Amino acid sequence: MDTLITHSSILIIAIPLVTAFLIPLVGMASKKARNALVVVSLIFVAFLVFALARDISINGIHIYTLGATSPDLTIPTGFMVPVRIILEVDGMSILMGIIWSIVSLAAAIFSFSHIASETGQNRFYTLLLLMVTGGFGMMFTGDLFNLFVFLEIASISGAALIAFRTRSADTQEGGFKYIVVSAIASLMVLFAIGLLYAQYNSLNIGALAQVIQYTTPDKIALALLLIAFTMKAGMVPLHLWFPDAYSVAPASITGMLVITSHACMYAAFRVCFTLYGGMLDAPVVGWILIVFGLLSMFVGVTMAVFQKDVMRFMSYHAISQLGYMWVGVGVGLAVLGNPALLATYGRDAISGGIFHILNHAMYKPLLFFTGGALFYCTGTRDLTKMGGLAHKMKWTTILYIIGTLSISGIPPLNGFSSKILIYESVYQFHPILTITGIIVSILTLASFTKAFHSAFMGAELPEYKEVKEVPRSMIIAMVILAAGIIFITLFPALIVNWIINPAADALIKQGAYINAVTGATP
Amino acid sequence: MRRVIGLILLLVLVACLVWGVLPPIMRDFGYPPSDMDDYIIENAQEQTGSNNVVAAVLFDYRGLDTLGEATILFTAVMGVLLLLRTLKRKEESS
Amino acid sequence: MEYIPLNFPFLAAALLVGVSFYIIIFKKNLIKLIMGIAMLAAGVNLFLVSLGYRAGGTAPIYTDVPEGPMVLPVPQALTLTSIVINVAVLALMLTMVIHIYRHTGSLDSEKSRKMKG
Amino acid sequence: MLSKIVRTVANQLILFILVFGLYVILHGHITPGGGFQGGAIIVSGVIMLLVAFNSQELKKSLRERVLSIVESSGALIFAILAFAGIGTVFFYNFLVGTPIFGRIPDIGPGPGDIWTGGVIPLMNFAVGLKVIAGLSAVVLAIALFSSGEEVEE
Repeated sequence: MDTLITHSSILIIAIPLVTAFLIPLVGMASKKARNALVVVSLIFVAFLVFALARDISINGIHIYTLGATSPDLTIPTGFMVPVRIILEVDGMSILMGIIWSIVSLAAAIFSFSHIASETGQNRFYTLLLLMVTGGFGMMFTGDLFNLFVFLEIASISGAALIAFRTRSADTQEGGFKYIVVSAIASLMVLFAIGLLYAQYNSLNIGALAQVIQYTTPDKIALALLLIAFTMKAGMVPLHLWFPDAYSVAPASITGMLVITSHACMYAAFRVCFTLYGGMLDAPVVGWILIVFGLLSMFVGVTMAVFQKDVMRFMSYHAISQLGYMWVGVGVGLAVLGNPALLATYGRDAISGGIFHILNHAMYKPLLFFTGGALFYCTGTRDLTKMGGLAHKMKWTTILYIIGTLSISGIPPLNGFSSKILIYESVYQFHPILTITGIIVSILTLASFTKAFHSAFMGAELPEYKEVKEVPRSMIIAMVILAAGIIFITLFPALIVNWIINPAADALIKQGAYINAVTGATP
Repeated sequence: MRRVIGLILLLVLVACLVWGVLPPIMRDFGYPPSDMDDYIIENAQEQTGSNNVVAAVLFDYRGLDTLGEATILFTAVMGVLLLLRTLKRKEESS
Repeated sequence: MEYIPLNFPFLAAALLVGVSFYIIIFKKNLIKLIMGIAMLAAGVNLFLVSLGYRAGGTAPIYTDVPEGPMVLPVPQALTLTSIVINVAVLALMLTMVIHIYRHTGSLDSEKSRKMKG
Repeated sequence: MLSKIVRTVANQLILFILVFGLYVILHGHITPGGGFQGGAIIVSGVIMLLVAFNSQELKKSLRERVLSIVESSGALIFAILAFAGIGTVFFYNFLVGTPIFGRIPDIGPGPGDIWTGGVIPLMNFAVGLKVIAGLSAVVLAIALFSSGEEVEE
């Protein structure tokens, strides 16, 4: 067991990868064996993630040096800087890992029925597992160039999966936009890595953070990195591709794409807090994140009101919800240089933002899945053509209600607990932020109620007489996510203490991250 | 109007990049800081047995990058074959 | 060639990146857009590989090498990785453009992007 | 399909391209080159065949299903070689010091020895296999797709 924990971080990345290589071979033989292989590997990965999370909560940051004589040997004997690639998993990374393992498992199970009528399923699951690999790699790596490589894996497989249904032009355009945006973003990241490497001759985040000077090329690199990651996460001035790409993908993939957006957001936080950290001109960067975050919240929700396509409607809400996280963490970043303010409300704001990531990662894929279930049953994504589906699809209706209440922050549900954490802390920074947040929340509730009304309520429409409840595997996938929501709803304090606060501390305490790399020489 | 805004942003970006790589800001070309690379050049033969230091970096020191790179190639091939699949079905059936 | 004025290779890479951004932002043809991204990749790769140059250095391969300093190996490895990645991205992009052309009969990005708003 | 001269020359030339590509792959650890470069050389030969003959003709000898299997196995070999080091650490070069590719060359400039490099030559080979199969499959699929379209209309 100890050996398993020692190697768990690389196994979490490598097991989906090897399974992905195996699937084309296994899939030729038998369909059932392939599906079983997908589920078993993802469940095993989820088990490893939880085991690793427990280990991190006890022993602190997990380090894994690839190719060295011992996993702890971050720096070669008799030398000062790390040479090899180091995986570094701290509280924040493992939080993202937990989210990703749950959502990818749910998405894989959802896909079994959702794409059952399509051709090319072997390649679909191969790409799905490769996307899982890319996501885990982005979250766990401690090396900038490696981050770029895994970012590319996640985005290329994502783009191919968006364009999965080749029969319509929309999917191809969505996929093309996604891959163009990710190619430009990742090349900007690469240029920034080059700028950093040129000055410090290092690629490790911890080693760079130790020596970084915040010179002019560093500022240019920071700008490039932030533009690239916020573009990929769909922040507002660069969000035009976001609904186009997300609305046309198969619903299970849309759920996973939301989490890759979160992974890019995580990378942006990692760059701001860990790579630049104390050297950063924190208030300026923090205010930039806050302003564009507010814009995202507002633009996203106002655009969503006019949408007729159910997936597009939810994509705009995803932009709006991502704004909350930018604002929460941005406030924390703005007061990073001031320990007193950080203690009074900064840390709470960061916790709120991170908690909202966790909540959003549960309810938004759930809502996308219900949208996919509606599409599966009715064959259309147009809300105006639907109606009266509550009579036929009871499970979907109940799950949709849970998701709606959660996203609008109705008190007992989990969306409320993270939003209240953001509102309270952000209010002390600037009241206008909280007021905007509450307005956006109300608009969200209004538009989701409207969508609920037009899809589920009303008389049964004659063209949907034949509609039945969706197949069992789709319901199981949705119930997994709903169970996550209910669990967080019942024990918010537990979650905050065990997972969220360590994650926020991991972002704030830059020194611990650096020490784990440079101080651990045996 | 969009053209003008785009042009201004573009000029700002290019100006920043050009300014950032010119000598007083950026280090001189041909004289890099090289702690990590010197270590690799000195120890590659002994630690990996490979005369080609670039191969040693690719497959040993930064092996995960190369695995990722091979994976990306695999992903792209899978993606291309996935997207071109529909017509193949048609060919088979017709 | 002991000293190269104005960091010329870096400058060339930065200008190449600028030109390719111009193409990406202002050209409407999808094939030209892809060419712009390929140029952007070329600029970034040029920048990366020129980072590793050491004045008077030889290739970092010990087989029958003359004595003297060697250029840095890591940027070369990074560039190789990045080149392969870009080949993969371009292949996928071209496939999608083929599909877009088949569906819409046009390569104009204004015409093909029907879903706005 | 191009003229007979082109086809004959291409038929002869492909052998040399294959040999050169294999040389670049197998000597990746002692001379410039490696799996990706050698694989790309061989794929350029495949593209030459594609230009000289047409895609239908080439499909008879290169089946996509086979290419897909070869690619998956190349990737698997690479991943398994990386996994094999997990007794110590993932990606540990466990063959250094063993009889298989395990010799350590003389430190400093030297003539080079083929039996060096540990897992590096094996990984080069796996990557080469993968690149050849993968890029050929892409090229062939795109060519078939576009020519199939012309045939249909």
